[in-house]
Amino acid sequence: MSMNEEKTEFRPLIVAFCCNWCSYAGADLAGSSRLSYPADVKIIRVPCSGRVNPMFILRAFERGADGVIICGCHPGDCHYSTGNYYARRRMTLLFSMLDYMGVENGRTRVEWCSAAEGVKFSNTMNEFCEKVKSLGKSVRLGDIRCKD
Amino acid sequence: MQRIGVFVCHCGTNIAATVDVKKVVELVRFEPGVVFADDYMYMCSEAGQEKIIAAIKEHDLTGLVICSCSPRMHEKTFRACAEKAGLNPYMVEVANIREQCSWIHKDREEATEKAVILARAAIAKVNLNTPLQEGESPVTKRALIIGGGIAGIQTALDIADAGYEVDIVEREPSIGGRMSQFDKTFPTLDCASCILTPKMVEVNQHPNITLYTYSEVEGVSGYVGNFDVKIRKKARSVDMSACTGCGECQAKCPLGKMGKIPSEFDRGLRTRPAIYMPFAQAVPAVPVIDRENCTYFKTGKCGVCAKICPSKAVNYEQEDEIVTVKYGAIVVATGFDIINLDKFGEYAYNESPDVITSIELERLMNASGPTGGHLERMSDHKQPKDIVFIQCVGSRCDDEKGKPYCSKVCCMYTAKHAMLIKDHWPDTNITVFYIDVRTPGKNFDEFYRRAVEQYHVNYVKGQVGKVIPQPDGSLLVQGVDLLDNKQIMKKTDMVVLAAAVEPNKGVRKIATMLTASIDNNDFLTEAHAKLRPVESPTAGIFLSGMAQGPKDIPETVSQAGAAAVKVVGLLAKDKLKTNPCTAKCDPMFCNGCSTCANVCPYGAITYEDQQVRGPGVNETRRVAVVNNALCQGCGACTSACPSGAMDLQGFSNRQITTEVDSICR
Amino acid sequence: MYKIAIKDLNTLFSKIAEEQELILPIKKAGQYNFGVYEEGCDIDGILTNKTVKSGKDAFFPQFETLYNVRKKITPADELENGEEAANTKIRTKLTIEAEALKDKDFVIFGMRACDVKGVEVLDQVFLTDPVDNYYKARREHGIIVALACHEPEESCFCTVFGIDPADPSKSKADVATWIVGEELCWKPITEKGEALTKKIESLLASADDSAVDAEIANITSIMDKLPNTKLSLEGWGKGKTDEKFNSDVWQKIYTPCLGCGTCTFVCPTCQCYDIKDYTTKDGIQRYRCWDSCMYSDFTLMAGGQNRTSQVQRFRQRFMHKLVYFPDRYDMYSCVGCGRCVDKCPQSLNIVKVIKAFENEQKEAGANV
Amino acid sequence: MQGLIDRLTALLSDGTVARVIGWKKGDMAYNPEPHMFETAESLKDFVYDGFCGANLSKMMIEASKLEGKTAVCLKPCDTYSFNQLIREHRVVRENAYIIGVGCRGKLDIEKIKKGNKGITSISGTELDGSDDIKIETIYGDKNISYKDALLDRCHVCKGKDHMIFDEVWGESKDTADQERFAEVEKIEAMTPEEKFAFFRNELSKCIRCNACRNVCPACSCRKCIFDNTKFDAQQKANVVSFEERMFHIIRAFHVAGRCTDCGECSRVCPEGIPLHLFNRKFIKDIDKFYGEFQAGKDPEAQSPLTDFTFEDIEPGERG
Repeated sequence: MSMNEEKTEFRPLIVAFCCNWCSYAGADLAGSSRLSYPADVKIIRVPCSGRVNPMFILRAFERGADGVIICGCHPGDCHYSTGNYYARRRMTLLFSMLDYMGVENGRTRVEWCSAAEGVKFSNTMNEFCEKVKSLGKSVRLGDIRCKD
Repeated sequence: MQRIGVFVCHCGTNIAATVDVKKVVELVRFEPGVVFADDYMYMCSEAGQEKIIAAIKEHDLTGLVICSCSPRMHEKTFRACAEKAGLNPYMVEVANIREQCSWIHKDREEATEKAVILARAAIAKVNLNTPLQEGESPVTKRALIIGGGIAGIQTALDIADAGYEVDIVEREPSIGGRMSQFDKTFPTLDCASCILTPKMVEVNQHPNITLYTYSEVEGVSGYVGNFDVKIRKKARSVDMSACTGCGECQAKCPLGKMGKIPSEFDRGLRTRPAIYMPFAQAVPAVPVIDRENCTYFKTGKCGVCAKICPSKAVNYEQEDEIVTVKYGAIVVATGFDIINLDKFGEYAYNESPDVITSIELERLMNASGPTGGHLERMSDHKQPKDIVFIQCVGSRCDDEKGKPYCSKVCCMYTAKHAMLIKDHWPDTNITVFYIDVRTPGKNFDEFYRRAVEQYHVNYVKGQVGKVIPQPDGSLLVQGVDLLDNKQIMKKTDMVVLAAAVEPNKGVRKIATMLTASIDNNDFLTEAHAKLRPVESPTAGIFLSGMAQGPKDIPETVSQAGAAAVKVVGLLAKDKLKTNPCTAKCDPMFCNGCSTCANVCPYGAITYEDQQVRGPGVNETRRVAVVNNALCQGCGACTSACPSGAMDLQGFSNRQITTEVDSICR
Repeated sequence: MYKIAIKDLNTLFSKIAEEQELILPIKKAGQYNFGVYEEGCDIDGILTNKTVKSGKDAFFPQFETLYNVRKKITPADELENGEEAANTKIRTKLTIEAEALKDKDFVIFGMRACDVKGVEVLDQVFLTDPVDNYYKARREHGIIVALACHEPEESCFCTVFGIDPADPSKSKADVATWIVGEELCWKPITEKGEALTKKIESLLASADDSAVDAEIANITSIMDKLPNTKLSLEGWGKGKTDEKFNSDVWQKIYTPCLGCGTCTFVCPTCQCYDIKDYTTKDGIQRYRCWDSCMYSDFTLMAGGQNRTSQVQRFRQRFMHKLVYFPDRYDMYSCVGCGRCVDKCPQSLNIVKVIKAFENEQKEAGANV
Repeated sequence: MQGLIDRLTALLSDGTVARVIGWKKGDMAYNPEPHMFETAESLKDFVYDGFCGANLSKMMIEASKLEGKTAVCLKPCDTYSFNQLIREHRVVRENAYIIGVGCRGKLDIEKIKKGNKGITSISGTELDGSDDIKIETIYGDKNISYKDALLDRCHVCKGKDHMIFDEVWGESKDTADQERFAEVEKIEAMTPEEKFAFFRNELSKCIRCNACRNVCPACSCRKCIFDNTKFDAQQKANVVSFEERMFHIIRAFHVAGRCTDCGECSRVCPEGIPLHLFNRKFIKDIDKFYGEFQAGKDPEAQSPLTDFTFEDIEPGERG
């Protein structure tokens, strides 16, 4: 693709919540191993995936994000022992509700990624960006009402 | 409004290569709250920190944003630097524009734009930061070592010598671990038990060290400085105080003569009685009854050992005992074992008794081993004239059955084996099939060259495709010689496999108990590969020996010493600074519904009736109260709380919301 | 007086909608609400059913952007020489862009006499000094086509406040319409009504004024049969603050009130709003939105909300409708549309309040 | 009904209770209002018929703080909510004297009003009333069957036994005749476009009046997150279309695992939005993913969202 075509092409805005102990360290490892994933992903550090409140996810979509991904330690490896178990249940219910309301379920994702899985982290981010890009701008979560 | 200073680091070219640092400074200068913005080549350097301290004083800044490498790397540095300038360390935020921006993206414009966004998010967060004071928690002056191999022993001795109480929990009936099974050690050819046994005795006699052998860790709770560990002391069926270690019971046990129970210590090369000590120099020198195989426990008959025991030490009714002990620090020294070779059918390990692993060879060559030190083929007990060593069995293996990593020690111990055999029986013909001979240590390469030049060990660069037991009892080895680029078909008397190492079974269970991070190969992950190799990211948990990764005995001992010093450094403190980013409940909004207490992994939340006063409110309410000493700041309670009453200091709801807002702006 | 067959209403609506925006009740997801006319929207039953919310939205919408503040940073190279690049004051420019006022005419069809009176009540507030420009622009461009109530409901009691549902021409509407058999009679009242009628004259047939008399009489007779139209406002209105404020009736009847905003948001005359900010890409968007005096954080100030308990808020709502507003504008602020009677989740409403005070009066009278 | 009134009058006059929470006769046939009776004499206005649909357990939050015991009339489906409030320490069990009133399903006035304007009186709605009810309006009279006018929630009634009570008055009838998750499954079967259109259509009516939140016994925060500054998520207006959906999703989320499916939210919505479809979807998911759970049935049971098992399914799979 030529450069200017690159410009007009749709760039998804993706918010990633990474848990400080595993996935944030995994992201750092992906960086130090000079792997690459699109610049559209912006990472917010949280103490644990259990800290991610559904309010943050819906807030991100409200403010224009096209995809939200939550990364945490593998179940059983959580630094706080049970944080990701609760997160897993919360996200399962939340994603099921978003799917129930007709929102494309490719826009949300949970990925368990340990501090040693730099490669997995960058692959996940590449995959997720591709998926969200194919879904296009997040409109459904933006205007479920037909008012103005 | 805050007065925020933003410092953007070049990090040499690490950041500056793909991020236009000047432009970032230019764009963040006008974010709300920012009064000063600057950049510098190395923010974490002495000069960089001086610049920060000067700016804090000159512009009397109330908040700092450092755009540099990962906060996991230098957040402590920049917080300490802020503290020096009199600014509360928790008013500092780090934007990760290296590992998560400049190193990841190639396009300069994209990387710069993302760096600005990450900086903006950090600035928005600092705007809402509040000064936090670190709390204090007491330190139990006692350490726990899980695993009694050379790593555990050395760590325990170093800590005990520093004057602190240490407990070792060892799963086997005796300490000593893998090393007690070795014959000689490289590169000095010291006899393994000669250098290990004195240390084992020293551990047993050291006033500060308590041994829990034939015991396992059942549960761990609490946090750095205040661990509560439940230890299960499995019943030995022998009263340790009474037993003199005379060994009568071992000799008279009927099952010993019948030779049915394979001895784990001798890797199954010989058998042992039901009541046994794993090896002669076992510490503690007290036998254990193997309840699975002992006739008395299976059918209620026999009982010979109880009858003949001179000091009446045998006690069949002994029960498992669980003790709970408080510790300040825990060291994981769970060691390693050889991988299971069932999936490596090509080497016929399970078909022919003459195909053995290197550790079995250690037992054969050991004077106290099954053959009393005579090297024999297990099939016809003849001395082998021709031996083939195969390297990297299961190591550096890219498919599922093996391990992707190099086990680091096999090249050296194979060279050792070759030299020792050549030394005792010079006419033995030895061939070693290798991919690369790795000798990365002091006197290692000289040691290996002696084996080649002085002892004429035949090293063949190439792998072995198949080992086929022949009808005449010999073994046909099909390999390839890459240097001469030709097939090799070689008959030999014995094949020794240098099998890959892997962490001991059960280490994952222990890691889960300790909430220590662990990688896919079950090696424990260190806090930082280069800067903190002996600490787990979980505070108060330390790593020693093979549990952290493949290494030889010299490295294990040095790592054990390092872990010991870290533990001593921790136990030396009377008070530990606790993480102030803990949860806090706002009584005005709390419903007292106990949802948060149900999800708190540390039991840090209790309930009180408090008098709540506010506009239109004046009543006593059942309100949650967080015990800051127990709370580790995971935040599970904050997202379980519907009304937002429970909030996490340092990562509050509004802070994360404002980060989301500024990213999506 | 003109008329048109009810079955041709759709053509009338699309003709009106050609030139300007047409707002009328639309049936959507099983409810009647005012909405902008589009081809094919469901208008079955809109002439005889009460909408959930009144037509107030057309003039005083639930959400309305007031203005946007934008922050611009002059790029470094465009600085005049000598201006110091790091000085934030020079480099940042704030611009305020007010939201454009309503500049195009629109027609609102289907408002009943009570809703039109509601608009009149709002006029007292928004058009008296200081005038609310946003409201004024909408009010001037709005052409109200009022409809006589063909089937008043048991919750209606507009006659109590002197409103004649049968003859909207008495109200401030621009056009009055009646349902007479299969036809809709159309009578323009104001110039705006005349102008609108001119535009759509081609569709209308002429009719004489007496055609609607039967319908007016019919509606008036129905109103007498309704349960609540006999309410007396004795004891309410101008100057009754002292008498009512400290009565303990409020304490007796308020308990079921949930403090939700239903009664205020369906009411055609509620005019309270809150002003809030919404951070946008490069600044803030200041907007106003309806607020409910029943909410706990209504008029929340630094020291909290001055009406801290629900009984105070409950009293405030009805006192404002029946005492405070008449004190100031000499006009009741309730128009008897009955929407709060229908929609209150706990079946508490202004009629029950008036009756409760009436009973209190009787009992006090009885044992004095 | 007179039996109930006599019983309540006795309880009040002999001092076992200090007040009674029940329903007071409305000024029309179909609008009794929840009321706190404090004198035996005021009980003459007490009424209990087909229109007493309100779930009175939420009023007990404030009432159980007052001096002395409070008698409260709870229908079988209300008692689940009461159990839930006990579990969350919001009501004091000792201060409550629960009368489990019988229930043969409650009437939906919106269904009755469809096509029946100007109602002057409705008869036959008492607990032991007839199977069809007589509606008199100024435009003529009509008879409709009790069953057709039932609230949606009564068609998926959770059973006729009271989960908690001190005494029971009157017979109850299990009026369930529809599969509980039929509506949810119908939506789940739709294509994403249809699902989106359905919810967009329904939610575009929302006027953000908070009636659903303020009536819900599970939504009992002292200060709702949308009213306080804790989360910077204050929303009063349907400013941006997303805001009410976030309100409804978050409200359903906050009561997930605690919602007893009492149907009050759909009953009180002025715009008739089927809000129970959100909560019932979470209930269906919880049952499917984490095992059968009925909030309020067993006060000791751990709520699914504050529990976990190692084998829970991953958020990606729909199970």
